[in-house]
Formats: sequence, structure tokens, C-alpha cells
Amino acid sequence: MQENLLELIILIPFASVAVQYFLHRVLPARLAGLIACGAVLVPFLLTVVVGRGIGSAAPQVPAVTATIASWLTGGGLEVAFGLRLDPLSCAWTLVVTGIGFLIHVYSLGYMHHDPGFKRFFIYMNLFIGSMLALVLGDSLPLLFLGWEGVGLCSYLLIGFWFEDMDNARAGQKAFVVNRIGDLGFLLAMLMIFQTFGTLDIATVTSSLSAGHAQGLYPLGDGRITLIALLLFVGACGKSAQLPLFVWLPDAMAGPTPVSALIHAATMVTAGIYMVARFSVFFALAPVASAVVAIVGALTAFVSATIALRQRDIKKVLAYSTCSQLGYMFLGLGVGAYGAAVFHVVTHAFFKALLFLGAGSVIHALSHEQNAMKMGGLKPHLPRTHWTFFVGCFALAGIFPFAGFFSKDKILGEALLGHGWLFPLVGVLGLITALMTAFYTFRLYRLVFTGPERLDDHARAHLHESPATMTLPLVILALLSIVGGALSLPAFAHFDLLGDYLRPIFASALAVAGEHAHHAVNVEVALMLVSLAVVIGGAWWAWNRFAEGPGDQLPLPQSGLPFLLENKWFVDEIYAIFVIGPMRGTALLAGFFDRYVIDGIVNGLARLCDLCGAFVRLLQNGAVHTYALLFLAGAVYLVCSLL
Amino acid sequence: MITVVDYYVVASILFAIGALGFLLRKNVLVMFMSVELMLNSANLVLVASAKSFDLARGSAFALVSVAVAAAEVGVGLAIIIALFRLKATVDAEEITNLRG
Amino acid sequence: MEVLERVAFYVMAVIAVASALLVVVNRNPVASAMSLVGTFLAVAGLYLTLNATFLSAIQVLVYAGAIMVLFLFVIMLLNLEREPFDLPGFGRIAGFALSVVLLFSLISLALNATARPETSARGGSGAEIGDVFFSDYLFPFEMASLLLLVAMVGVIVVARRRKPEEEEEGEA
Amino acid sequence: MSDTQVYYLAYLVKLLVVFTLAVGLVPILVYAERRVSALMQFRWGPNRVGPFGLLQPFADMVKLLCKEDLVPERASKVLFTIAPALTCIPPFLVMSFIPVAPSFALAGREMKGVVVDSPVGILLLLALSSLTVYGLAIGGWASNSKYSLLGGLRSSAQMISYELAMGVSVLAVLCVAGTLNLTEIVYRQTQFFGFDATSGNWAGWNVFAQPLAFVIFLIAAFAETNRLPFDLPEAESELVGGYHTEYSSMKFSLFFMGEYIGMVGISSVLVALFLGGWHFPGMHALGLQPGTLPFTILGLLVFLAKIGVLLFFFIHVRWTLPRFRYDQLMRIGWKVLLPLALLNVLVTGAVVAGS
Repeated sequence: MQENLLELIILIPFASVAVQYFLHRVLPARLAGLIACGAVLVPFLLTVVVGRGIGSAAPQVPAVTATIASWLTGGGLEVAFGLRLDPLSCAWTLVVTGIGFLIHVYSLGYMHHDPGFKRFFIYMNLFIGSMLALVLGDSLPLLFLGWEGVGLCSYLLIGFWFEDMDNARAGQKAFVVNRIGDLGFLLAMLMIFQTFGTLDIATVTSSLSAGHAQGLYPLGDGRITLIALLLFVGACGKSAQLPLFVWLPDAMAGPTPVSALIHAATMVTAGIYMVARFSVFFALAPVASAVVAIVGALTAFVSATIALRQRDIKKVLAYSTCSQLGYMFLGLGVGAYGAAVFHVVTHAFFKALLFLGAGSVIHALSHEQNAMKMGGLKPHLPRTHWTFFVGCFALAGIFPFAGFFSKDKILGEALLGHGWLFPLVGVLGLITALMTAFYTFRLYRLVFTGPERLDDHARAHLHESPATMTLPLVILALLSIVGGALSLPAFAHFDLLGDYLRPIFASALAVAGEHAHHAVNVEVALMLVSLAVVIGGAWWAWNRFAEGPGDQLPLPQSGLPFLLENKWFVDEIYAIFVIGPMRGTALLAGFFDRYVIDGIVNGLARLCDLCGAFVRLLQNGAVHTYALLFLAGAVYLVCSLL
Repeated sequence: MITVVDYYVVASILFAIGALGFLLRKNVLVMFMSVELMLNSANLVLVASAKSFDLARGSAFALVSVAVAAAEVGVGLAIIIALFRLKATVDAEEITNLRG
Repeated sequence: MEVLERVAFYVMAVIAVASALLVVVNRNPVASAMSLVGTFLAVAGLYLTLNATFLSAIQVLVYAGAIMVLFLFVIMLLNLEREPFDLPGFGRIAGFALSVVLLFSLISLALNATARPETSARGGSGAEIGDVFFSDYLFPFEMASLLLLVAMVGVIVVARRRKPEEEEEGEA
Repeated sequence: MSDTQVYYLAYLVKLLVVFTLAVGLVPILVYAERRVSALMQFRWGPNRVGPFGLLQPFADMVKLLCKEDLVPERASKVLFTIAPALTCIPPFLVMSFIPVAPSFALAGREMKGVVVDSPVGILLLLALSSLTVYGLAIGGWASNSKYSLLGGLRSSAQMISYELAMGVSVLAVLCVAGTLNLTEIVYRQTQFFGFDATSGNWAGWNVFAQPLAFVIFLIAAFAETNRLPFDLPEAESELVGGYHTEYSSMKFSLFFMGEYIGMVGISSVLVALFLGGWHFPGMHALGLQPGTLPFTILGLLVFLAKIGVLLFFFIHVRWTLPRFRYDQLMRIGWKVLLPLALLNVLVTGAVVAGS
């Protein structure tokens, strides 16, 4: 029963894609949209039903599994289309389908006038299906399949308005950058198969921890470290971490619901999911964990700095997403797996809320995205305004909004850790929190208060968004307010999410050693510190941008502002040091291909041509000749039978 | 006593005559008829052999082959008509170029 | 009775071979076609001597009744003349020689065969063939019907006289 | 004389009876045709030769035989000669498959009321009747005349087309009867209307079980015999005389005969397949013992009477209806009769399979 429901969870979105694809001519747009929404809502409800059944904490990781069909079989390899719903994937599935449903509903309004309405929902449902495959897949290949599937959908949706060359380019960029990460993932997968002889995730992790217990894989084992690092390369690509984060801001070229769903709430957290899924590997590889923590902290910091001066409302949120993802990796790196997952959930709430709110603003202003040309929208967009306001509080991490609890959990684990690394990344995170609060309220002030700086076209069509768009905003806002209750600080002894996930990370924590419980007053003190930092940042921005952008309006020509305005010149550096050499290599390879390889091929072709010229004499077109030869063959056969 | 071998001999002769007709005649239609002749001789062998095993089964085989022959003749004659319209001849030795 | 069987076999065999020869020798295509009808009828008779009654009826119905009428129809439609006689070239001489070799090799192959006892479990009546078709050979049976359908469509497409404007489109 | 010899002798007699029937009916038919047509047109018709002009057909025959036997120049002589014979042979052969009377016991054996009692009789019958077309086509072609050629082409096209509808309508009857043996099919009809209580199958005349098939077969029968309203192959007004334009004398009379024997043959098939063959309601009540010669002769007479009625119908239609146009003819054959017949088979098959 539960198995069948589990299968339904993943099959429904794909079935919906098939229905919409094959019936796209006859299906009315409205009905297609409703089908798409239903195809996300039903899996959500099913997940709730099935997920309730796995809550029991047994020594084994509680899970529901189902095998749809056998897939790859050959040699020692046996991979099935198997699904596995355990606490971790259940959490993710709920986020994906829950937030996904809200965003689908929102899209009904947002994409209402778009000629590609039906296409949009096909892609969206395909994305949901792929994401579920990624999360629910019980084997690495299926995970990889979903991984690539969401990548494809991301590409399709970034370039949704592909008539515009820039959008199409952004899609390509996302795709190519992701490939680099995927290569890492693929290599990791091969190494895992070589090491463990299976690709079943549960088997791999359990055999690793069992092997460690038997002394087979000591702490810091080279092979395990390498696998963990390669996995992290893949996660970097998908989750936009430091060297590979350049695609995410460009991905904002897609429709805003896409940004909310894929590039903030769900797909980009796939990297987190993967690292969390293989937490045992990272626990056994301190070096890899350190790399994760450092990269996460640096990404959080650098992205936040860039977000400080962005003018595009969506770009600010995009860099903020990178930054928050950095937090999550920081958490994973310092061993705060539960806290990282918690942050994924709350971040999904408030970042989806912020993106959708931004979308509502953009929608209202007839696709104006430049925050410098907004201002004073508060009275015009009341519902959008207060939900966005809530989102800002949550993102900035102000008590008692959701972001506060999750962020604080990560920072607490980092700052209170031992050794030189943990406090270092913790401090970086604290500075980032300051900047986060600053740019969040800068954005709020620029958009909703101060003098109106709209151009005439935007002002003419100014209107509050329809209910299909504001209703999801309200729901997400409520979630952003109360979401923190899922996992209160340790001293409150109320940790719903943490308890739920405990069996998943039990083995990893057993390897790394359970974190010591800190004294209540230390934790409270830390909280107060971070709250003070955050409120300080918010206050600073609140005052500074009370009257619009002020001195930020003219483009800076030098100094740090110049660097930040141009995003640390990362794209340009890539152009010179990565793309340039590649172009040269490609040119060389092209030359080789055209003259050497083609020369050989053409030579062979000419040889065949020559042979053909001789054989052609035999084909004179007269049936009788052929018949004669044919009969000669027949006679030969008959005679040879004699 | 008439045995299978006698039928084989008759079928062989018919087959050889069919082959002869196909090779010697220039008229596409007559060539086609020769092909039918060969097909018939093959059927004869089939049915005669089936007597030693399962006549119903052999007849069923032959029946399918008759159906195939019917389809083949239909298509073949249609092609010959189209060819005649194009070239105004049914002489196989004049029809040597695929290009119309 | 056995004498009758022998006589029937020889009469049919001789008619079959003789009219087959006439098919090849006749220079008039209609006469060839009529001779072929004779061959088919004789082969149907041979089927009767083999007890394949159903097949024999089908042979007459399909070959003599339908296929050869179609041949005749086409010959008339094209209004073919007698084929002029011309001297045999290399190809024809070779073809003749090959056919003779084929004849002798086939006959010797046939004579090499040993006659097995005629122990067919089932006869060739319609009911028994129906049994075979609707049990073991249902799929080939359906495929044959599909083939006929496809052939029918194909014939209509190929033999249809195209309208002048379509002709131009085709060439363009 | 041994029993076996008696049996074979009776067999020969049977053969002769059937064939004389076929041939003997021809002059009667010719006479009837002319008298009936005259009646319908308020004329006298032939009434000079013999009493009521009864000897007219024989006078006609003498006339035809005395005519000069012309063979057109550059015609293909062999084919020209065998064509009339080819039209006559198939109807004769068809007659030999018709069970014209019930069987009777003779010399301790059962003597069937049919010349050839084949297990696939109806198939062979259809196969042989389809050979008629060769006579017409060859006759038309061998005459080396455009009228004849067109007549021959038309006839072959027409007969192929209507054979389909005819064959498919017979299929439905076979579904009801469950056998290919004609004797068996007739025996299944030895009740005027109703079911056989023991087998639960239809046991009455097939015309009631298969009215649609009957109508289709009847229409196709007109086309197969080239009778009006389907006599396009020999349409006088368009093609002079169609395939027999160039024929005269005995060859012409063979064509002529072939048409009439064809009518007799197709009527016999109709009677055997649909109208109960030799059976007539109440004939068992006359007190004659089934299986004896008198009963057989009674059956034969019933059969003849039925043929007579059908033949009268043929003649009546000829002098009542105008001729179809060629495209109408083809349309009716392919687009009306064939689909109807197929539908009929489908429905019949479903009903038979269901019961």
C-alpha cells in the first residue's frame, strides 16, 4: 500500500507531463494549468500520508522503499528504478512539492498572459518529477538521472523566453557550468562503484560505516576523502558555490516563479541534499569537510558583498541565495547536518516568498526589475508589501522569524566548535549576517519606501497582483514567521526536525563524535550577539536608504564600490583565464579535425569511391543481368547440396 | 505408387521453366508470370512434403504464401502500370534507368 | 483406385508442365496468361491428389479467379502487341544454359530425396486449416491480412493516375 | 449386375440428368424470355413456329448454325475460338456442385442428389464460377476490335467487383450453416422457418436468417450473369454488342447459351444457399418416405419449380429496369454492396459467436 503510494508520488508528475504534452493542442490553457497544479499537490498529500508511517525511530534508518522496474543490469551491476522515502528525502519531498505547489498556483497568475503558458507548465511539472527522482531515488544512477533532469529543466526554464539571445545564453551558461560539477559527481559515482561494488545509496553508506567500524576505512582515508571532494565538486556546480557560482545570478533571466522554485527553493539545494545524503563520507574525511566549510563561508561572504550594490531586484536575491547556500555548506562542513537541512527548509520558505514578492512587484511594474527605478510602492501593493516585509525579516534572521533559528543554529555550531577552523568560518558567517541584514533592508527601502522613481510606462499599469499570486505569498509569509518552530534551540528541548532526521545522521555523527552540548547561557549569549549584529545591519540600511538610493545611484568609478558593482570581475576573470585558453585549444583541435581527421576520412571515402566506380560496371540496370547472377548463385547452392 | 519424390520432380520442372521464362522473356508481364510459376512450384513442394508431417499445417503455410503472392501481384502490376505510363514500354531491357 | 490416382497425377503433371512451357514459349502475352491459368488449374488438381482440398479450392479461387484476371486486365489495359522475335544474345544463351543446369540439379536433388511414409496426422480440410490458423498461427494469419491491406493501399497509390497539377508538384 | 455396377450406373444417370437439365432449360428460357417480354409489351411474341411458337428456339438454332462462321482478320485465332467455350464450361461445372434433390438409398448405399459432393463444395463452386470471366475477356480481346475490347474489359472489371460482394455475402451464410459442404447446407434448411431444437442452430431457409445476404447475392447474381440492369459489357447502344460483336454462328450461340446456363446455375446456387434447396414446407406430409426415389424426384421437382420462379424474376427484371451507367455500377458494387456484405458478416459472426 505505502509502496504503491510512493510510486504514485513520482509517477503523477511524469504522467501529468505526458498528458499535457500529448494533449497540448486540445487541452485548454486553464485546464492544463490546473492539471499541473494538481500533479504537484497530490504528491505532496501522498508524501504526508506515506511520511507519517516512517516516523518510528528504530535502530535501522526508517524508510519506505519501492521498486518500480529493473533498469540497468549487467556484470556485477544491478540498478533498479527503486524509490526510498526516509526522513531526509521526506523532508525534501515535502519542501519540493509543498513550495512547488504554491509556486505553481502563483504561476497561474504570473504567466497568465504568456503565449508559452502550456509549455511553462510542462517544464515545471517535468522539473518537479525530476527533482522527486533525485530526492527519492535509492541508487546513484537514479539520483544522477534526476540531477541531470533538473539541470535540463533549469536550462529550459532559464531560456524560457529564448527569443531573446541573452536569455538563451544564460541558459547555456547554467548548463555548461553545471556540467563541470556533474563531471565531479560522475567520477565520484564511478569511484563509489569501484570501492563498494554497488550503487545503492543505503548499502553504500551502511557498508562505509560498517567498514569504518571494522577499521577498513580509517578517519581521513585518502580514497574516501577523494570521493567526498568529488561529490562536493558536483554539489558546488548544482548549488552555485564559489568557483562555479557564476551561473546562478544569470539564471534570473527565467520567469520569476522559476527563480523562486528552481533557483532558490529546491534545485539549488540538491547539492546540500547530496552532501547530507553522503554525510558519512564527509564525516570520515575531515579535510573534505574543512574544504566544504571554507568554500561555504567564502561563498557566503563574497556573494553577500556583491549583493550589497546590486541594482536588479532579482540579482540581489540571487546573490543572497548563493550566500545562504554558502551558509548551508558551512553548516555541513562543521558537521551541523541537521542545522543545514533546517536552514534549507526555512530558506525555501522565505526565499520563495521574497522571489515571489519580487515577481509580484515586477509583474505590477510591467517587467521593470531595476530597484533604482522603484520606490514608494508600499501603498500601491499592500499585500505584496507586507509579505515581502516578513520575508526580509526572515532573511535577515531577526527573532522570531524562521531565518533566525536556522542561521543561528549553524553559526552557533561553527563558533563554538574547537580548533582554528570553526571559529574562523563562524566569524566569516557573522560578518555575512551583518551584510545580509544590510542588503535585505536596502532592497526593501529602495523598492517600497522613499520617493517614487517609476517611469511613465510602469506607473500606468501599476496594480496589485491577483489572488492566485498573493495567496501563495500569504501562505509563505505565515510559514516564514512560524517556520522556526520546527527546530528550536537546544535548550528549549523542542526539536521536531532534528529528532525526525536524527537516524539519518546518526552514523555520521557517531564517526565524527557527537557535538558537545553547550551551556544554556553560552548559547543565549551567542544568540544575542548575532541578533545585535543583524539588527545593527538592518538599522544602518534602514536609515541610509530612507530617501532612496542616495549616493548609490551614480555608477562608481573606482575603489571597493567599483569592484562590488562589477561583481569582483569574476565573469571577466573567467573570460580571460578559462574561456580564452579553451578557445585557443578549440581552435587547435578544430584545425586538427579539419585537416588531419577529415583528411583521413576523405581519403577513405575517395578510396571507396574508386572501388565503387569499378563495381558500378556490374550494376547496368538490366533486370536480366541481376537475375542471371542470382540464378547462378541459386544453381551453385543447389549443386552444393547435391 | 505416387510418392513425394514425383511431386518434387514436377515442382523442379515447373521451377526451372519459371526461371527460364524469367531469363529469356523481355516482357515484364511475362517475367512476372514466370515468377508466379516458381512460387507455385515452391508451394507444391511445401504441400507435398507436408503429407509426411501435418497436412493442415503445410496447407496453412501454403495459404499464407498464396496471400503473399496475391499482395505481391497487386503491387507488382501497379508498378508495371506506372512504369508503362512513364516509359511506354514493358520491355525489361529498355527499362534500365531508375531515374524517370 | 490406385490406378486412378496415378492417372490423375500424370494427367495433371503433364498439363502443368506443358502449359508452363506454353507460358514461356508463347509470344502473345494473353496466350501466356491463359496457359498460366492452365498450369494453375493443373496444380490445383495436384493439390487434390494430395488431399489438400481446401488449398486446391483456394488455388483456383485466388490464382485462377483473381490473380490471372488481374494479369489479363493489365495486359488488355496496356494493349500489348506480340513480342517481336530477335536473335538471342549472350545473356539469353547463358540464361538458357543456366536454366537447364538448374533443372537437372533440381531433379537430381529431388531424386536423392527419400520418400517418407505419408503419415500426416491431419487432413487439409477447411476446418483443420482453420484450427491451425486460429491456434498456432494466429499472428501470421493476422499479419497476412495486414499485408493485404497494406498492399491494397500501396496499389491504389502507385497505380492512381495523377492529376496534372500533382504531377508538377511531384517534379518540383 | 452387381450392386456396385448399379451404383455407378445410377451415378452416370444422375450426371446426365443434371447436365440435360442445364442444357435443356436453355431453349425453354429463350422462349420464355421472348414470350414474357412480349406479354409485358402487349405484343404476341413468337407464335408461328410450332404450337404457340414453341419450336421457335430450335428454328433459331438452325438459323445460327447455318450462318457463316466469321473470324476477324488479324484476330488471335486460337483464343478467338476457345473464348466461347470458356464461357460455357464454368456454369456446367457449377451445376455439378448443386444438390438438386435429397439423397436416396440405392443398392445399400446412399445416393446423393448431387454430382460432386465436396467438403469444400461452396468454395470450389465460387472458384469455378469466377472462371467465366476469362471467356468474356478473352473473347473481347481476341476479336481485335475496340468495341469488343471495351466490352471484355468492362466485363472482367464488373465480374471481379461483384464477385467480392457475392463471396462475402456467402460468408455470412456459411457462418450460419457452419459448413462448406453444400449438401449439408441444404439439409440444414429442411424446415421452412425456425430453429433446430437439438442443436440450437438456425434450421430454416437461410433467406430468413440472412435476408441482407440474400438481397446482395441476388443483385450480384444479375451482375455476374451480365443481365440487365448490369449488362454493360454488351450494351448495344454503346458497344454494339460488347465482347461478342465479332462473333457469329455457333460461337455466338455458345456465348448465348453460356449466359442462359449461367442464369440457371446462379439461380440454382441461390436456391441451394438461401431458399431451402429441394425442400418445401409440407412435402414431408405427402406420405413419401424420405430416402426413397419418389421423394427424391419430388425434391427435384420442387427444386426446378424454385429455379423457374427465380428465372422468371430474372426475365421480368430485364424488361422492367433501365441499364445503369458504368460509374454507378462500380459505385454500387464497391461502396454499397461490399460494405453492407462485410457488415453483415460482422454482425452474423458476432451473433453466431455469441450464441
